[in-house]
Amino acid sequence: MPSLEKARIISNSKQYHNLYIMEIEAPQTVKECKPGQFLHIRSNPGLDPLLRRPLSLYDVDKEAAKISLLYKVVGKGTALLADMLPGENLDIMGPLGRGFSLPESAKKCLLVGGGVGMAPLLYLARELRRGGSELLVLYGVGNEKELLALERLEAIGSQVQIATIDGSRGLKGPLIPPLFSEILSAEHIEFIYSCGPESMMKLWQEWARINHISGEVSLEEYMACGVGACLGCARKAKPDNEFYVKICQDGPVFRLDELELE
Amino acid sequence: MPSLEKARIISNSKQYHNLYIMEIEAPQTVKECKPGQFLHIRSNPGLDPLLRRPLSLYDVDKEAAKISLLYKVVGKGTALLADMLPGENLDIMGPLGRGFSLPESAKKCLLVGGGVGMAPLLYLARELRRGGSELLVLYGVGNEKELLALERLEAIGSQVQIATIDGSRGLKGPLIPPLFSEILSAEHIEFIYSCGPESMMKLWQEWARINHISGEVSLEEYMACGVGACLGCARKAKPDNEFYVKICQDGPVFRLDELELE
Amino acid sequence: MDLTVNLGGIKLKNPVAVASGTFGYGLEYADFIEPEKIGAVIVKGTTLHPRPGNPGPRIYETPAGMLNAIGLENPGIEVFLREYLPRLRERQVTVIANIAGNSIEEYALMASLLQGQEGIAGIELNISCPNVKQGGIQFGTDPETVRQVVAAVKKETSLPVIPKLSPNVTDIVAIALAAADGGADALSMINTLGGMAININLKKPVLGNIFGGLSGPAIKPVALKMIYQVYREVDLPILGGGGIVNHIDALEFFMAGATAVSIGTGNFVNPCLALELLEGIKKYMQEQGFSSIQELVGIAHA
Amino acid sequence: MDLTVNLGGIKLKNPVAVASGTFGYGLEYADFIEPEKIGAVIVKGTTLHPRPGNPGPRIYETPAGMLNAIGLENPGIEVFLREYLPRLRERQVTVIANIAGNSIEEYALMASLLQGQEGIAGIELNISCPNVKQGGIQFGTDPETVRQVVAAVKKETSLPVIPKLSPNVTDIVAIALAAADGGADALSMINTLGGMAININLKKPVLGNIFGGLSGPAIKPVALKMIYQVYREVDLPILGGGGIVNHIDALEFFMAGATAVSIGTGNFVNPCLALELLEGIKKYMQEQGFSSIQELVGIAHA
Ligand SMILES: Cc1cc2nc3c(=O)[nH]c(=O)nc-3n(C[C@H](O)[C@H](O)[C@H](O)COP(=O)(O)OP(=O)(O)OC[C@H]3O[C@@H](n4cnc5c(N)ncnc54)[C@H](O)[C@@H]3O)c2cc1C
Ligand SMILES: Cc1cc2nc3c(=O)[nH]c(=O)nc-3n(C[C@H](O)[C@H](O)[C@H](O)COP(=O)(O)OP(=O)(O)OC[C@H]3O[C@@H](n4cnc5c(N)ncnc54)[C@H](O)[C@@H]3O)c2cc1C
Ligand SMILES: Cc1cc2nc3c(=O)[nH]c(=O)nc-3n(C[C@H](O)[C@H](O)[C@H](O)COP(=O)(O)O)c2cc1C
Ligand SMILES: Cc1cc2nc3c(=O)[nH]c(=O)nc-3n(C[C@H](O)[C@H](O)[C@H](O)COP(=O)(O)O)c2cc1C
Ligand code: FES
Ligand code: FES
Repeated sequence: MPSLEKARIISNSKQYHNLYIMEIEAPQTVKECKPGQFLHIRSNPGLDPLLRRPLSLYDVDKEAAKISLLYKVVGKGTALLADMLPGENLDIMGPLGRGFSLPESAKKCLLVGGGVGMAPLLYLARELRRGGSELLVLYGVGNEKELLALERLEAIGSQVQIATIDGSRGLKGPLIPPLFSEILSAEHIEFIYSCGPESMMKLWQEWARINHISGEVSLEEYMACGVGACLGCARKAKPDNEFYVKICQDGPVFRLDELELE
Repeated sequence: MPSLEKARIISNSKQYHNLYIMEIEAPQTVKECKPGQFLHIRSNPGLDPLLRRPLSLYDVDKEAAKISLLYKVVGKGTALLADMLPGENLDIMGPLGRGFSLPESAKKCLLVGGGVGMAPLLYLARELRRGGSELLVLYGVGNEKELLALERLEAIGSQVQIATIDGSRGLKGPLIPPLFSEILSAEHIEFIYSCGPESMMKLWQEWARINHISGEVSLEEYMACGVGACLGCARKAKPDNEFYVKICQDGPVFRLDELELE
Repeated sequence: MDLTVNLGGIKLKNPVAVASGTFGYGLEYADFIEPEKIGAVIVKGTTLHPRPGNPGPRIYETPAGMLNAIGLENPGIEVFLREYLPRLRERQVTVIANIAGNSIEEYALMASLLQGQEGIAGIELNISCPNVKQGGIQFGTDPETVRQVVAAVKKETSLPVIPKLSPNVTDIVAIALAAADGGADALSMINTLGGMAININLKKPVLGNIFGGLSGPAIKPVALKMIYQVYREVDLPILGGGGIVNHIDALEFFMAGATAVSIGTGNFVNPCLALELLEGIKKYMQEQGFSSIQELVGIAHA
Repeated sequence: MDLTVNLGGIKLKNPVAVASGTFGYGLEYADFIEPEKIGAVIVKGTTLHPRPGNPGPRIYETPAGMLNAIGLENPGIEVFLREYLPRLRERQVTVIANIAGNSIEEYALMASLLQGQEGIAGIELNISCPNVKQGGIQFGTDPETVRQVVAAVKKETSLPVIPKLSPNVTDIVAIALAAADGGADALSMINTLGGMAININLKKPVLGNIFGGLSGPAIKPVALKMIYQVYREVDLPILGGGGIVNHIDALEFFMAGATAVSIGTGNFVNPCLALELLEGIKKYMQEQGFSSIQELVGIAHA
C-alpha cells in the first residue's frame, strides 16, 4: 500500500551539470517499492510550483530503508529539489503506478536507457540480477560524465555497452539499434526494457518487433494526482483507440504490444 | 539615489525564537542609507510570495559596506528570508522612504522602541550619537532574550531603560509612559523618536503633546511598489483629512504633529 | 463541537467535501485517506453516454494554479451506477453525483436514473464545464437556461439538487437567483475560470483542447468574491470552493458565506487535505470559542 | 531586429509598456529604470475631478497575485496636464493617458481636454475599473455602452483610443466587437478580475473597499484565453497584459495575438522588468530566427 511520508534526506548532490542524486530514508514507503514505480514529490511547501513532481525509483535498499532518486534539473520543481539539504524532510507519496514485470524465471534481458531514462532501469537491473537474469545494458548519454549509473550497473554484474553523442566513451552516436547491431547480433535477447526519449524507444520497439522480442517501456506525461483520480495524464496507447490510458495508473510501464509510440 | 542590488549575505542567524539578524554586503545601496529608511526585499525568486517585503535599516556600516537587518518571522516572506544562507544573494531595492530627521545641533533625545520596533532605532541612535546627542532609550520586549539591540545601544553610549512583559529584566510591564514616569521626570527630553505597535506609539504621542516635545514615529502598511507608484500603502494621517499619505514615500517616518495615531 | 451541516437537505457529518473531477470515483485515494470520513465525495462528472475525453496534454501547471481540459472523460452513468456506486455504498461514503448533459432533457433523464439509487445523497449539476464543446458552458451563462435546467432536474428527483455555477459570467448573482428560482436546494460555486497557456517552443497552445479550466489558489480571491456577493442576495446554502489548500482558506470561505467547502486541486497537493484541514478548523473554532461551524457562516458580512 | 510596433496608430519603439496604476506618473521609478526607454508608459488612471481614493487596506497579496482597491486616487486631469505631463514630455517619455469617467459625457470631456496636448501618444479608456462604485465597472460589461463610450471619445479627439476591457464578463468577444464598432483603434486587455480576501482573525474583508481587483501571474491564463479569443474575431491590435513577470510570459501574449504587452504587478517585483524582459525577447527572437516582433503576433493560431 502506498503512503504519504516525510522522508529524511540523507544526501543530495550534484553529480554533473544538471544531474543530481538524492538519497532519502523512507521506512514506510520503501517496503512497497517495485522497479518502474515512481514517487510523487512535493518540491516545496509553498504554492509555486503547486503540484507534485513524479520521479522514478532509481535505487532501493530495503534493509537500510533507503531510496535513491536520480534527477535532472529542468525547471522550478527540480531546481527547488536541488536546493534541499541533508536532514530536511521530503514530502513523498508512493510508490505509485504499475512497475516493470519481472520474469518468472531467469532470462537474458536487454535494458536500453537514454540519459535520465536510466533512472528506473538501475533498480530494475538490480532485481533482475537477484532473480538470476543476465543483463545487457545499453546506456546512451551525451557525454561520459553523465554515466551516473555505470558503476552500480557494473557492480551488480551487468554487461554495459555505452554510446555517447560526443564520443567521449564507448560508441559514438545516439542510442539507436543500428549503432549496436554488431553487439546485438551476437546475443540471444529474450526481453527488452527501455526508458528514455519516446522517439528512441520507438526505434527499439520496432527492433523488438522485427526480432520477435517482448518488452516493456516507461512513459511520461504531466501529472496532477498520480493515482488515477484526475484523468490528467491521459494518452492514447494507440492512435486509433477510442479511450485513453492514464500514465500514472495504467503505467508508467506499458508492454510494447500495448503501445504505438510516437 | 536608491538602487536595485544583489547583496551578498554575510550572515543570517536566529537570535531568539522567531527573531533573526541578517548582515549583507551592499556596496551600492549602503552609500545612500539614512536612519529610518527601509529596503524593499525579494524573499525568493519564485511567485509565492510575489511581492517584496519592507525591512528597516537596522544597522549600517558605510566603511565596510555592510547593512544589518533585524527581522521577525511572521509569515511566508520572512520565513523564506530566515532560510537563506551566507554567500547567497539577496535582491534588495533601496534605501527607500523618508527617514528620521537628525537635529541640527546636539539634543537630548528619547528613543522608544517596542519589540522589532527597535529595528529602525539602532541606526538612528548611532547617527544621533555621532552628532553628539545624548540618548535615553526605552526598550520594551516580552522577555529579556528579545533585547537584541541592547549591546550595540550600550556600546555607542546610550542610556537604556528596559521594560519586559514577564519581568525578566528591567521594569515589568508594557512600554507605556506611566511605567517610566519616574525616570522621565528626572530628564529634560528635547525630542522623541518611536517605533513599535501603533497603540503604544499613540500613548507616547499623547505624552509628548502634554510635555510639549516634538518627535517622529515610523509607521507600517502593506506595500507593493515601495516608491509611491501604486498608491497601495495609503492611510489618512488624520481621520478628518480628505487625502491619504503614502507610507512608502511620505513616510515611513512622520512627525508626531502630522498624525493622529490609532 | 458541532461540525455537521445541512447543505440544502443533505446532512453532512462535516463541512468539507472533495470536488468533482479531483477525487475520481472516491476510491483512487483510499490508500491515503478514508473517503467515508470526508464530509462528502463529489464524484467525477458523469454523462449519459461514455465519453473518451479530450486529447492530451490535458493538464498544465500555472502560477499557483493549474489548467485542466479533461473533457469529461467518464464511462457513462450506467457504468457509474453499476460499478462504482455499490463500492462507495458499501464503504458508506457520502456521495454527491455530478452530472453534465448536452440538453435539458439529458440532465432530466440522468436525474431520473439517479432517483431512488441508494447511496446518493444529492446531485450536483455541472452546468459550467468549460471543456465540453457541445453543451456544458452555455447552460451556465444564461439565467433563463439555468432556471430551466434546474427545474427540469427537480421534477425528476427528490434528491437535493445543487447547480454548480460558472464564474465566467458578468453577473453571478443573476445566475444564482435563476437557479434558486428553478428550485435549487443549494449552490455549488465556483467551477473553474476559463484559461489557456502557450508553449513558446512549440508556438502553440499547451492543451490539446486549446482552452482549459483554471483552478487552484490562483482563483481563490475570485471565488470568495462571488460567494460573498451571492450570500447577500440569494437565500440558499452555498458549497464554496476554489483554491482551498489549507484551513485558513476554508475559514475564509465560511466567513464569506459558504455552509460547506469543497477541495479540488488541493487534493493533488495533499491527498489527506480534507481531513487535515478539518483539524485546523476545529482548532481555530476552539481557540476562538465557536461551538458550531454554522456560527462562522457569513460572519464577514457583519 | 525590428522591435517597433504600431498599436492602432501609436508608434512604439518597442512592444513593452507599463500598465496604468502600477507605474505612477512615470517618474516614481526613475531611479531604477529610464521611463523614456520603455515602449509606453500608461500613467495612473485620471478622472475629471481629484479623487482621494478608497480607505485602506488597499492592497493585499494573494497566491501568485495581489488584490488592489485603490479607488482611482488621483489629483484630477488638470493637475495631471499641468504638473506631470510637462516633466514626462521633457524626458520624451511615450505617454498613454488612462481616463475613467462617471458618465459618457465625462469620458468625452476628458478626451477633449487631452486633445492637442503635446506629449500624449494615445488614450486608454478605463471602462473596467472594479473599484469605483459610481461609474466604472458597468461601462465595461455592456456592449452597447462600450460602443457609445468609445464613439463619444473618438468624436472629441484625433488621438488613438484604446478601450481597456474588463475580464469580468460572460462574452469578451461581444465587448471587443462593440468597442471596434465604436471606432476603437486598439484594445487593451485585460484589466483585473474581481476578487476579495478575508482576514480570519478580524473576521472581515481585508480590503477597506471589501472588493478589489486581482492582478499578477495568477490571472495570466485568463488573460491569454481572452486575448486568443478576441484575436480570432476582432480586427484590432491588442495591448495584452495580465500577470506578465518574465519574457516567456510576454512571448505567450504575443503568440496569443497581442501586438504589444503591458506589465503591471510585475513592476512591483522588479522595477527594471520592462527593459530586462525586452532583452529576453530579443534573445528568443535571435535564437529562433525572427527578425521582427510582428512575426510572432498570433503565431499560436496557426
Ligand atoms: C513516471 C515519471 C517518472 C519520472 N522519473 C524521473 C526521474 O527519475 N528523473 C528525472 O529527472 N525526471 C523524471 N521524470 C520527469 C520529471 O517528472 C520532470 O522532469 C519534472 O516533473 C519537471 O519538473 P520541473 O518543475 O523541474 O520542470 P517544469 O518547470 O515543470 O518543466 C520544465 C520543462 O520540462 C517539461 N516537462 C515537465 N514535466 C514534464 C513531463 N512529465 N513530461 C514532459 N515534459 C515535461 C516542461 O514542459 C518544461 O519544458 C519522470 C516523469 C514521470 C511522469
Ligand atoms: C517601512 C517598514 C519597515 C519594516 N521594518 C521591519 C523590520 O525591520 N523588521 C521586521 O521584522 N519587520 C519590519 N516590517 C514589517 C515587515 O515588513 C513584515 O513583517 C513582513 O513584510 C511580513 O512578511 P511575511 O511574508 O513574513 O508575512 P505575511 O505572510 O505577509 O504576513 C504575516 C502576518 O503579518 C501581517 N503583516 C504583514 N505585513 C504587514 C504590514 N506591513 N503591516 C501590518 N501587518 C502586516 C499579515 O497580516 C499577517 O498576519 C516593516 C514594515 C514596514 C512597512
Ligand atoms: C482535473 C480537474 C477535473 C475536474 N472535473 C470536473 C468535473 O468533472 N465536474 C465538475 O463539476 N467540476 C470539475 N472540476 C472542477 C472542480 O470540481 C472545482 O470546482 C474547481 O477545480 C475549483 O476548485 P479548486 O480550485 O479547489 O480545484 C475539475 C477540476 C479539475 C482540476
Ligand atoms: C495597484 C494597481 C493599480 C491599478 N490602477 C489602474 C488604473 O488606475 N487604471 C487602469 O486602467 N488599470 C489599473 N490597474 C490595472 C493594471 O493596469 C493591469 O491592467 C492589471 O493589473 C493586470 O496586469 P498585471 O497582472 O500585469 O498587473 C491597476 C493595477 C494595480 C495592481
Ligand atoms: S495524474 Fe491524475 S490521473 Fe494520472
Ligand atoms: S507601496 Fe506603492 S505607493 Fe507605497
